[in-house]
Amino acid sequence: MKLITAIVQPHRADEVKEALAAAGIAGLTVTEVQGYGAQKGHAEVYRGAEYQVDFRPKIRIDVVVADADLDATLDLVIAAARTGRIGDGKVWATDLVEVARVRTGERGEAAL
Amino acid sequence: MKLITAIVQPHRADEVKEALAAAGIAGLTVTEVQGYGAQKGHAEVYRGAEYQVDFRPKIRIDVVVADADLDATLDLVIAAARTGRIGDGKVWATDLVEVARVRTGERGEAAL
Amino acid sequence: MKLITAIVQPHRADEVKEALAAAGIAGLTVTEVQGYGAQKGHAEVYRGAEYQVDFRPKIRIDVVVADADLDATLDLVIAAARTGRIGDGKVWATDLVEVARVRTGERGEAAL
Amino acid sequence: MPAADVAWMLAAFAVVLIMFPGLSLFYGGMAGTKNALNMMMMCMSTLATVSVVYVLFGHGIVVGDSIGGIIGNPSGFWGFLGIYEDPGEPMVSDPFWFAFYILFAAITVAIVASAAVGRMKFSAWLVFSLVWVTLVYLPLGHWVFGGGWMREHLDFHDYAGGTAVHMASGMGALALAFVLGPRRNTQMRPHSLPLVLVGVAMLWMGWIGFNAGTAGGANFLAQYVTLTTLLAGSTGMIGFCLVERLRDGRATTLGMCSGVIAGLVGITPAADGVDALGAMALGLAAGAVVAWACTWKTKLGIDETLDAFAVHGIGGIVGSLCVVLFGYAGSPAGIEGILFGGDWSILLAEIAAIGATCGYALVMTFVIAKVLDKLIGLRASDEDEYDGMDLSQHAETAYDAA
Amino acid sequence: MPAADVAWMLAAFAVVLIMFPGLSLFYGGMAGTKNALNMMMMCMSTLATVSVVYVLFGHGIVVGDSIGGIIGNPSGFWGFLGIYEDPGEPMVSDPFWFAFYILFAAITVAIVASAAVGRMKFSAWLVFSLVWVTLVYLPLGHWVFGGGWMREHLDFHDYAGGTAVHMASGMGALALAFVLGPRRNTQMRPHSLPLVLVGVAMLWMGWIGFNAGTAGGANFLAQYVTLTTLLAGSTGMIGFCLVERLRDGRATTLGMCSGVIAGLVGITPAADGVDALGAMALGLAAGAVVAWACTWKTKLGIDETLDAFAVHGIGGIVGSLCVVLFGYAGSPAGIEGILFGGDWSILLAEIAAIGATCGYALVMTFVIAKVLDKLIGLRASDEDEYDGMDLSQHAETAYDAA
Amino acid sequence: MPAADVAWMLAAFAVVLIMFPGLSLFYGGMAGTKNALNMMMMCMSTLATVSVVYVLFGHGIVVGDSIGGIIGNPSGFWGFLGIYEDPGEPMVSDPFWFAFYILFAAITVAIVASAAVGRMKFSAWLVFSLVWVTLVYLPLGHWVFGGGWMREHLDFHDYAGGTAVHMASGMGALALAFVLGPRRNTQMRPHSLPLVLVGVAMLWMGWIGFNAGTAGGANFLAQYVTLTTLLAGSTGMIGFCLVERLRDGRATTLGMCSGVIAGLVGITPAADGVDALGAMALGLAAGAVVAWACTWKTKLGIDETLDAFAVHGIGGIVGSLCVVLFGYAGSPAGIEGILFGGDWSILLAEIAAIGATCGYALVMTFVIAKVLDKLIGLRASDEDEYDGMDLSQHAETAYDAA
Ligand SMILES: Nc1ncnc2c1ncn2[C@@H]1O[C@H](COP(=O)(O)OP(=O)(O)O)[C@@H](O)[C@H]1O
Ligand SMILES: Nc1ncnc2c1ncn2[C@@H]1O[C@H](COP(=O)(O)OP(=O)(O)O)[C@@H](O)[C@H]1O
Ligand SMILES: Nc1ncnc2c1ncn2[C@@H]1O[C@H](COP(=O)(O)OP(=O)(O)O)[C@@H](O)[C@H]1O
Repeated sequence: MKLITAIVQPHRADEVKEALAAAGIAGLTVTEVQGYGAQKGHAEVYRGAEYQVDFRPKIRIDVVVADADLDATLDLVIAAARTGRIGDGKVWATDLVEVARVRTGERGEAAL
Repeated sequence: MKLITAIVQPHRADEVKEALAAAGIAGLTVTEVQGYGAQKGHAEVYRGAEYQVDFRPKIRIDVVVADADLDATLDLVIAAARTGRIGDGKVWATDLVEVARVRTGERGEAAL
Repeated sequence: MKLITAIVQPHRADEVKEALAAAGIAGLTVTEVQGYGAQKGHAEVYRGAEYQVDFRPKIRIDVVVADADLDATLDLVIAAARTGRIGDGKVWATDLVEVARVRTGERGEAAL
Repeated sequence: MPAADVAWMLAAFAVVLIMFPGLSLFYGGMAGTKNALNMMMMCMSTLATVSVVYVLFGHGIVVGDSIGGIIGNPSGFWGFLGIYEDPGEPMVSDPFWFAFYILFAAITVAIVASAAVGRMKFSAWLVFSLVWVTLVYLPLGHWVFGGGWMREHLDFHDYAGGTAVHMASGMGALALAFVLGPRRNTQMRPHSLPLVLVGVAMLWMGWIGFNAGTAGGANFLAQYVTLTTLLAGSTGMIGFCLVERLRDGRATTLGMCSGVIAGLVGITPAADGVDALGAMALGLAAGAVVAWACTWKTKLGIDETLDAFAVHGIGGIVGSLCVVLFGYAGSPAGIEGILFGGDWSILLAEIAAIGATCGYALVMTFVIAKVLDKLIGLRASDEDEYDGMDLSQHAETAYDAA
Repeated sequence: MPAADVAWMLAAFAVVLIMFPGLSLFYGGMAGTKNALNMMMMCMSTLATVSVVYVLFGHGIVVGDSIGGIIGNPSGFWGFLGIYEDPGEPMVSDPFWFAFYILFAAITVAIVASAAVGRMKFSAWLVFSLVWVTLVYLPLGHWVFGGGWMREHLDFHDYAGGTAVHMASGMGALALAFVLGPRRNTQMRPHSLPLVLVGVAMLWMGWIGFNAGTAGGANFLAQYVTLTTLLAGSTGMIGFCLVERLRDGRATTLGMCSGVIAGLVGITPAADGVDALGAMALGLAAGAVVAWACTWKTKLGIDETLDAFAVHGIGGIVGSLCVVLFGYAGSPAGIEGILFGGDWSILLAEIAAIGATCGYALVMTFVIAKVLDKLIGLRASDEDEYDGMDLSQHAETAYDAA
Repeated sequence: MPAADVAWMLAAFAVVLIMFPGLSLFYGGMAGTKNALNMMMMCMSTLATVSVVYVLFGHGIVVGDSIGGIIGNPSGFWGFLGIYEDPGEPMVSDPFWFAFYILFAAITVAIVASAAVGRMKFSAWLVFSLVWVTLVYLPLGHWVFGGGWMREHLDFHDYAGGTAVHMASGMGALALAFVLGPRRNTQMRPHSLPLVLVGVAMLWMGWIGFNAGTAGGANFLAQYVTLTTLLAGSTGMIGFCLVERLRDGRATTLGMCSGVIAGLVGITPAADGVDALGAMALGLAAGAVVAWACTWKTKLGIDETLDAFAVHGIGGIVGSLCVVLFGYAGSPAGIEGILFGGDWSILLAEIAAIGATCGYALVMTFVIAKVLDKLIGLRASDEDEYDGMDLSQHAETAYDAA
């Protein structure tokens, strides 16, 4: 199995979720993260003093898929997350040595 | 070394921590995440308008263990996290190419 | 490509970010996490009742690098994060099977 | 007892003043995290803009010598000059009344701001609010509080501003929301209900100052309306929560808070005209009807986000009709409700007053908003809206957890 | 000066009214994030339920013609009918008093709500609060404020409600918590201490209205108790924080806030009976003893979560005893404290009053809770409790960060 | 009308009291999450410490028999003994005045606390505040409010405490910040702007009590200053936001809130001396100058974190000068501004008063802070500072999301 991790714009998270659900992948885990990249941050001014906020809010989506689904899922996530503008994010995939469903203790692809 | 990532119910996180500590694994990192899965979300109603909240709060536990401890730790985490109900979560494991302790710079299993 | 994950003290996160930027690695993703380890937590007392807070706030930094940069980056992160005191944190690295830039769909090292 | 009147009116002023941050927090808590500050600034800024308008020409338009029953003489009180003579012995005097009236005008504009949440340029709001208070509130104020035609020719009842304050702002909010168009993302929940409750706290306390202050002093009327204001707020809760319970299965905090405000809006025109049982029935009715009216906007397809139309517009209408229906002849207003055998003529007068106020506010606001939209553009860019108005209009974020 | 009395009482009413959201925020801030709204709703709902009870029969039970010293005639003031005659010149009149008394009754019930945090069905709370105010507060109110036996036969001193308000609610909370049983997870911290402070802000301001309003007008007594109320609140902080510092090593914000309330509870029965130094000593004592009493519940094994028993029950007792111990003969109450050579008989009367109030509230609340538990079930399901009362009872969450 | 005066002063007291939590929340919201509680405790604790000081010897130093124009007799009102005689008919009496003065003194100290945010040991703050009120505020109070030399020999104008309250605290904050040295991490944003607004709500309402309460009763003066206080606060917003808009591109919520306070500080010494247009000009000026002055600290290299120096020190000076410049001869103070042909001599008196107050507060605070730093150490350890003062000083955290 593979773990796909996608860092995406917060306002694309719903699209990604829906695209995955449409493809039959009904489980995923989402984390609020802060991204730093080519995209610039913003400045806030408090009583004349400027605070530079370098990080932008991003959503991290972790989804475990069967090996066979890796490429299709990657394409699908990228397509759903894309706006074409800087800051769209990154996606990466790792190989998993094991997966289990806590409720039943099932292992491997059966656990997905 | 292996990295075990467990997505568990918030109210089981303490049990998992204690089970790991009892097994001599005294380090772990915890993240508040939102999970989407077989478990349904809930609806909130504000002035008659319904908002569907799909995600449920979950706790992500990341713990690095020696290769030899992988299976035992997996079993232990699963046992501690299980309530037997939908939403209990997922656990997965990846292979690590390196681990280091920041304080000392130690590498490999010595860093655990 | 490799994914380096570093759990560091919150007040060292900026140093790590700057050290990475200085080394030409301009993208990273940061998550607020809670760490449990050799470092003790703290007690809070409310109306005479003590609450033990075991977890300490930590910052998790995820950064994807080219295979060739792994060792140099690890050293650099460890150096930047180190204060020499308990609680400095852990760093680990995993192998990635794929990386993509969402905006362009580029794959592999070109996506970094 | 003029001196005692002063004592109470000063206190009333202090508590009415806190209605501004109260309203800001009530609305700000209901807004999303990214638009909360902008919402608060729109509300609070009305104190600044309306103060300036009032000192320059506003007070004249409301209470200056009437020009054909339409507006008062704008230059009547220019600069508040020459109003400072000490009457020798304590009595409620001009400097106080002028300050008090500013609060009434400004709070009306602040309610309208709720319709603009999350999508209106802050500069456009400032311009809009200046124009709106001048062309909508001030003339209406003249009609209702000054020597205008409604007061002269319609024998309607409005104790403390059900028309010029609540219906005007409710209708203004509806028209503004209509011209602005819906937010891009209307799926937003209140970002902090405790903040909403803090707002309600300040509003309810302030409402005692507003209603019992309208009595003009420390008299029987002030005490009477204190009782009815308490009871209507209390049963407003019940009315709103009951509808929620029946319709959605659960009573909510937002519902309870909205019910309090609905009850208070309802009692505003009627506080001197119903007895304790009447005030309770009125609160119940206002709460329940407003709870129902909150769902209309979806059908209308207008993103009148924070329901000023339902709460203030419909709430005000319900209250006005209740006093006609079950006014208590022994009350200070001495209105005999139709249900108790009172005269039907008052119903016509009341409906005319409601119609005139709502119609004027609705049409005029629509025109103002349309014209300003052409001239300066009311709406923030999509980008700004997405980033949130706090960041895009004020370069700020409400909270910093670090 | 009757008109001046009206002026002050109206202001007092406005600030006492804000004690309800104040208490809601004080308790809501101390609750966990998942139970904060439910806590607030339990408190705020008392204004609704008690208003209805009062208008229907409550006021009669308290001040109606006494039936054997036990209760007043419930039908005495049914519907608040016939209380609206304008006395001609301004004086504090029935409509006002009736409204004011509603606040006293409702705040008492709201304090009891704190015991139910995180585990009581909201519907059960509504029923319980209706029954509790009827069977516990109203009779006690008759005994203490009306023509009941305590007032007639016991020469005890209670300035503004140490017995019927604070001890009754403190004991009621203890008994309710006992019947409800502990929460499943008692390891919870206050979710927002700034909110707790907002609550204290409203409570302390309101307490000036409460204590100086009990003086009934703008008189010397009102000024006197303003001073003692300020001082006791201030030294209440010191007393509580000192105990914390010695016991736990640090003074805390929750401690400071609790100390203010403890001092204010303590001064409530005694505000007219101690001088400045006495008020300071009383505040110090109340703060310190309450700080200690907060730890008793653990030993008792009762999850009386937000310490109404310690703060209001024990705090009220300490205050009552202080006036007996070091009352100042030159004060408006004119009580010579035992330490200054005063008569011991007052101690017996005071202890009898404390005993009667606490005993009645404790037993009666226990019975009510037990019976209702059998009839309708008080406790939410484990599932509901785990999800949090906000979600399970109100389908809401307090905050939305998105 | 003495009784009516009592009625208003009681209400004024209640709303001034809420300025303490108001200031605590204003500053606490501006502090970082990890220092918010500590900030609040430093502010609130002044009520406790100053109450004790006042009852023991403070009131004597301010209004006791003057010893050479320097201080009043400290033992003059020891224990507030013998001040409790009821004058028979209602009038504002000693127990009330004594309580009211405690609030004035304590709020001054609370403003100074803002300079210490995030780095001062809580125990050191308590000691510092006791010494500061004794050696800085009390003598200044004697000079300005009591029978001290400034009042006797300088014909300056200060309506309600521009000197002894605002300039003294502003300068005190600057000197304390200087001695403490900068925080290790000065890059911090306000952690909750809604909390800042809640604070402003309480402060603005309280300021009506403060300024109109200084009138001493329900009289014309009280009404007059209510108008000027409203207008100056309103245009203070405009002044601050305008500077922000021009300088930084955007008006901010923190700016609006700061502008309100700047306008209110500015009007405090001048409220009885300017007319409506003057009050608006004054507010505008105070808001704008304070907005500019907020940036000075960076140049001075002093981490006077929450800008008490700019807001209260400079704001107070601007207000004092405005009344000299454009005082209105027809106002209660009857001061003819220089711009309107008034006498230049008042400018010299005013500058002398400003200079004396600021100089004394600055030097004295510096000396106190330096000496205490040597004796007990003012600053928390770096470790404590890094962990945050909430955790290190109070073993608490403001929020718990769990
Ligand atoms: N090397 C990296 N490692 C981890 N996360 C990264 C990396 N580069 C970018 N990211 C994440 O992707 C987000 C978007 O990247 P950015 O460089 O701004 O845009 P783009 O990928 O479109 O050029 C960043 O905010 C960050 O969260
Ligand atoms: N394929 C997946 N990838 C990542 N996380 C998942 C996946 N499936 C489930 N999860 C996580 O596990 C949680 C529980 O899963 P769910 O399907 O609700 O229960 P169960 O595993 O008992 O069937 C989800 O809320 C989500 O956080
Ligand atoms: N085995 C582990 N797996 C995952 N995270 C760990 C592990 N051990 C430590 N950590 C993380 O590193 C942080 C610091 O570890 P700690 O043991 O306190 O210090 P040190 O590494 O200096 O001995 C912890 O708070 C935790 O977040």
